[in-house]
Amino acid sequence: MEDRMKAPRNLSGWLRVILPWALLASLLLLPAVDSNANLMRLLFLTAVYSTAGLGWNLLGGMAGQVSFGFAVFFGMGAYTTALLMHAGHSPYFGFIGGAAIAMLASFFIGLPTFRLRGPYFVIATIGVTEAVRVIMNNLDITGGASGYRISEDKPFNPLEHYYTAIIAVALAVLVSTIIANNKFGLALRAIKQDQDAAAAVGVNPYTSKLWIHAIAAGLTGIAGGIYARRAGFFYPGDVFAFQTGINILLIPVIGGIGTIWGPVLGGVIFIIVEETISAKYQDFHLLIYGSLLMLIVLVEPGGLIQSKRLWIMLGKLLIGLFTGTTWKALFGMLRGRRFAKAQHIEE
Amino acid sequence: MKILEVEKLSKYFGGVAALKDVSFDIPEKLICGFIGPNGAGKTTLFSVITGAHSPSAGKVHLHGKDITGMDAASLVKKGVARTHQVVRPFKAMTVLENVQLAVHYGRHAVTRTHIAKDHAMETLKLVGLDRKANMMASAISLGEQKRLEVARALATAPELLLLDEICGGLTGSETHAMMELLHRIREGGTTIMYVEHDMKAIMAVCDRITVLNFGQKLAEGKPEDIQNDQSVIEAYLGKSDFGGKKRA
Amino acid sequence: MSAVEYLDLLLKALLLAGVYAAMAVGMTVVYGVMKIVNLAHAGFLMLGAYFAFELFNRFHIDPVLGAVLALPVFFLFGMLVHWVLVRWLPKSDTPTLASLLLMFGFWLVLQNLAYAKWGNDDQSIFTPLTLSAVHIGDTISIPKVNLVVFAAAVFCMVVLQIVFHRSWFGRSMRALIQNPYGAQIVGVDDQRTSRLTFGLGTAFAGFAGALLGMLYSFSPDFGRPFLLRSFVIIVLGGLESVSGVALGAIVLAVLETFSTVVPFPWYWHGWKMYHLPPSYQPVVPFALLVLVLVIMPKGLASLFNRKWKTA
Amino acid sequence: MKGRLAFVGKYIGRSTIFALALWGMAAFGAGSTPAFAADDTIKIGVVLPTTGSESKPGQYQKEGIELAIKQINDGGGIMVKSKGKKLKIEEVFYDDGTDSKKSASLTERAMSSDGVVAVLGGYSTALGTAESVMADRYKTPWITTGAGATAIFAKGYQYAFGSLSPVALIGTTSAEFLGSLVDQGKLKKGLKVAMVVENTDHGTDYVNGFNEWTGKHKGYFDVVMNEKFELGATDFSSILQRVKSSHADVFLSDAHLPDYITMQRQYLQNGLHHQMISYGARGPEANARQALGAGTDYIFAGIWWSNKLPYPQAKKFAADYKAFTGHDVDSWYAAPAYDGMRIVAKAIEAAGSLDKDKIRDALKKVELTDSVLPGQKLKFSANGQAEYPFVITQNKPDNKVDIVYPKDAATGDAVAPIPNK
Repeated sequence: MEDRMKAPRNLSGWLRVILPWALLASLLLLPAVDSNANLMRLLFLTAVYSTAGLGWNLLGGMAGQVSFGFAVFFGMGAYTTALLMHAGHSPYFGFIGGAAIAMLASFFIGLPTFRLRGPYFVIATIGVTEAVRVIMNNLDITGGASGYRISEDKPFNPLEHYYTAIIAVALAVLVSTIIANNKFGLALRAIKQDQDAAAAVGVNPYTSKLWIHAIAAGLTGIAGGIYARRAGFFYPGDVFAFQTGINILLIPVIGGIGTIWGPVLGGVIFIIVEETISAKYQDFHLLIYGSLLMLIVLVEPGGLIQSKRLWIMLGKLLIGLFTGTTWKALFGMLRGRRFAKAQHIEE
Repeated sequence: MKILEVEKLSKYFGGVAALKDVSFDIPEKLICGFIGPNGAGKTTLFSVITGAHSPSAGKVHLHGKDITGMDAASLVKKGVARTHQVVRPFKAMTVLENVQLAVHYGRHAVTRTHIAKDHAMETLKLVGLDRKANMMASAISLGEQKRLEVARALATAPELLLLDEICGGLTGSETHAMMELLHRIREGGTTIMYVEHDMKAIMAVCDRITVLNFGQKLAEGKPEDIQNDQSVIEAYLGKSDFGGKKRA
Repeated sequence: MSAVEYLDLLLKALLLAGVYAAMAVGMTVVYGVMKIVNLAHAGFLMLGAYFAFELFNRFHIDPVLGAVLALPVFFLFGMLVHWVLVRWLPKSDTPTLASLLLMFGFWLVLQNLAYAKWGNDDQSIFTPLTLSAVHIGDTISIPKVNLVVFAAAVFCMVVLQIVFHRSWFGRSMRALIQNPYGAQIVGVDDQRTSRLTFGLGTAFAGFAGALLGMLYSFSPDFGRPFLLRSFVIIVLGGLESVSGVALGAIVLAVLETFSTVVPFPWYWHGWKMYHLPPSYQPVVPFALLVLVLVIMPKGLASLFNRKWKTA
Repeated sequence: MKGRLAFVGKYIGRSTIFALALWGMAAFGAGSTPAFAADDTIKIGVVLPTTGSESKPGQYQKEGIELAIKQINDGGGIMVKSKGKKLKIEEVFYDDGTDSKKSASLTERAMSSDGVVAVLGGYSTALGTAESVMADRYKTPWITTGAGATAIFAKGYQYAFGSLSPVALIGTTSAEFLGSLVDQGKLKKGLKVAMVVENTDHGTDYVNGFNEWTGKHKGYFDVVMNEKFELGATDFSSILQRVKSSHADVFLSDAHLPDYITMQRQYLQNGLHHQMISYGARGPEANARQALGAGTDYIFAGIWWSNKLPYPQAKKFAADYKAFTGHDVDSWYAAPAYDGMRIVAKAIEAAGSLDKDKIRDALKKVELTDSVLPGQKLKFSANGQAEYPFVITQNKPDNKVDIVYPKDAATGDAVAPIPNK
């Protein structure tokens, strides 16, 4: 498990800790090198989804409580941010407001269900998504099913959105790391394994779950707000859709449940799949995700980030990068006209 | 000075009485044993006191304060910890982490990680698991898991420790080590309630013994008195030869 | 609205309850025995509808008969699914992350396969019965389809009850539901029983799906609203009780039907009587769910002193 | 080799994979931007759902656009003065899978990275609205061929256009049509109307349009019920029960296809009957008729286009379409898309350059005089949305459909009131 950091003992240990952060930081400098709009867009989406995924991972991965309802928090974040901006507040205040409302919402789901044993929580999360979507569809102050539009006076600046998103991921990773490495994280892992035994050493499972749920909701709310601000328009059938909740859940599951960097990897893979495979084979994207889920559950429960195969492969690739031989090959592969062509229709 | 008082405690499952009007009290800094044939209600008694089940009737007082039906977590904060008859270590954690968690959430609620780690190590030394500190809890033997169970309970810094059949399935030497441990714990100033099938063990270690039968208190007293108590002998002869249970 | 109209609605609600019960019962038995929240249930419902649809279009088999035929077919299908996927899941007495994700993944796959096979236009089964109704007076009119569907549903529930109480399989199932460990000690083969149970659950899903297909138009993502209803129903019924399911189904159906027609007092510029806008109707099941979770988590069954284990 | 692997293993943690992937992504992102096209073609972006729940209409619209492109290219392309020669059109197609997040994202991609001079598409109001945001953001003309909600064009966008007449007009035209029936004496004045519409812009606009007309023409209708319902609802028995007890003469709804089918089915099962029924823009769809058989007879619908239109250019379009796609143009979807592409071409020619602003200005002025759409003229009004009359069709027995209004396009008489079997 990577969800706790042992004090690094040697160079390799330090690399494990520092390298990911360094590379994440380097993304902040990326625009200086290449600020092509499409790249900014993709990385923005990746960052937003990863943030939400990291949120889900706190609850689902660390405390072992599966929720299909994170769309609710995503949507709450989106709407709150929009409404606050409409009221003339700064978007960043909006994000915080979004987080707050999302946290509030999380209690409404948690309070009645966490106290009970059995499937009540997961059932409630499925129910609440549907219910909230319907209610928002009919709520006039938010424009109902017609959706809500954010209009900013100042011209659209992709870089600002990009940086906000990257910082959000960093925040989410930081929060995860802190939780994973203090007593709270330990308690959550205990609850995941044996609730009664945890209670027998003084951990209160009920409140612990409530809090982690709230924190997770908060992060997802921020993600929703950031997404909404850039999208400029959104409606309940989109941000509150069941599918949105699924996407948020897929990301950590693919990347590596209960790990810290897993959801980030998951986000990257998810967006690449969305943009290429499922764009090319739209008709099969459910199939792709469905089988991916089943495969991971049955074969790689740790997610891809813990999959030996994957990372030996990438290890090989790394040698290439070090020796500089495969840069060309790599780019040849990725700069595939394939991807561009995928969108064209051959005459 | 009494630490725990139990008044007329009763617990019914459906119509069946697992405990009927059981009353006793536990003096501080003693090891009090609870014996009785299978189904006498020993484990039920524990789970009612530690809030796993709420009693059908009766009261439990800790230092004179009512703690009846209080949940396990808050009891730990009040200084009452228990072990389970079937060990339940957190298998996906190291031995150290298992105990460290207990320190964090125990009576003293230690927050700083390194302090908690130190406390945990001391506790592990006490039970003799310090060498296995960094092994996964799933990787150690049953005997060691039983000791881990005790260490975990102990790490919450309890005033009253309820031990449920910690010798079940242990070898003679392991049992002996466990008895040593109990003495050391008591010297540490912790009161112990101890349920055990193993007569030899319990006779050897307890200062006072309470006998339960069919959910009722049958007798109470020093080990030697109990051994000669007529009603107790009868209660056991009905079931199996006195003391020989589980040893053959 | 007049009393007769209310009566008319009540009748319709009760008929609806029949299908709801058939729809939820499969989920209950699977949860009871295996503690798996079967999200693929929705997928099975959807397949059931298409099953009847195909039989009807290709071989002109009456959908009711189709529904009955669905029972054995989906029974085998369910056992296959269990053998291929479900049996690998770790055992647990509460739903695990793995089980949820696995069944959910399988649901996605089912949806996609259906999508590939039938496309996403809304199909529906049109029989002479579809549009005809039994008229009592001029206000009460009961669609014949609903009557037939109700009859079929009730019939199968009765059959299930008999299976439960008379057969060896039923007994071992009940044993597992009530006390898994005890059951295995007395020699109930839980792998085998689970397999059969999952088959049974799937069979009922397919059956109910076919019946629903007669009432509504359907597309590959047909199941979800009904999945949510099934949840509400089994929670109402106390998760593991077939009789509880029947009760839950009635409560839900009646509430759904009447929620939008019965006016209630509401303060908006002074007290007035208001209807719940029909557009809010889909919220009713969930509202009910939360209400039950807060008031009586053990389900309606907890109203009665003896807990209704499958009986 | 082994040694080197071990070396790597020793120094790079698993967690680093994510970072690599991120950079891989960067490379991919850069890579997926096609090298800027040699300017001997005009790139037009097309964003439509050809999968997901709106895939059918999306497909038809795509075909409509591609037919137009083919015809233009066969004619040698568009004369662009600034280049001094005729240029062919190159379509860059994006499938958004009926997911508004993707619609917006792909529109953005087309405008920002793929060097298109204009984007067509956006079927269904929701997806269209999501895309409309991008038009002004990237100063690129965007023409929706499938989103008719007025809300999109009420925002003062400078680069957003729509070749669909406003949805509100369906309501208005329907009211007009019923009014004309009253005037003919087929229906009596003071008709009690029950309206049950979907809770979306579409539904709202429909009701507003209807009320606007009734407001101007007093005494024709009396709206006794006006409710909204949630799309995808399964059971309408209670709401229909209330329609019943409202004792209306006319039942007007506005719904998507599945809801139309389910509601009409339960409508009939509950033995309801009204002098006229309509489901807004729905009615003649083949699925519905196959699902309900005779149950959909006499339902009237207000639609943007019908293959029954008597205009010669409409007939020619229908023929070309069949030749191009191999199937009949049995719904309205293709026509507005076809004309949408043609008017863009015309604008580019008028602009005489590939400059997006010039094209935008041209779009504001240009007028398509041989439009296949009702009224035979396509022109964008000040807010960017086209305005042309609707045709009212009515289902007749044996799967026949007739245009019954306006008179100049009518192919048959309106049956009113609906006979009660």
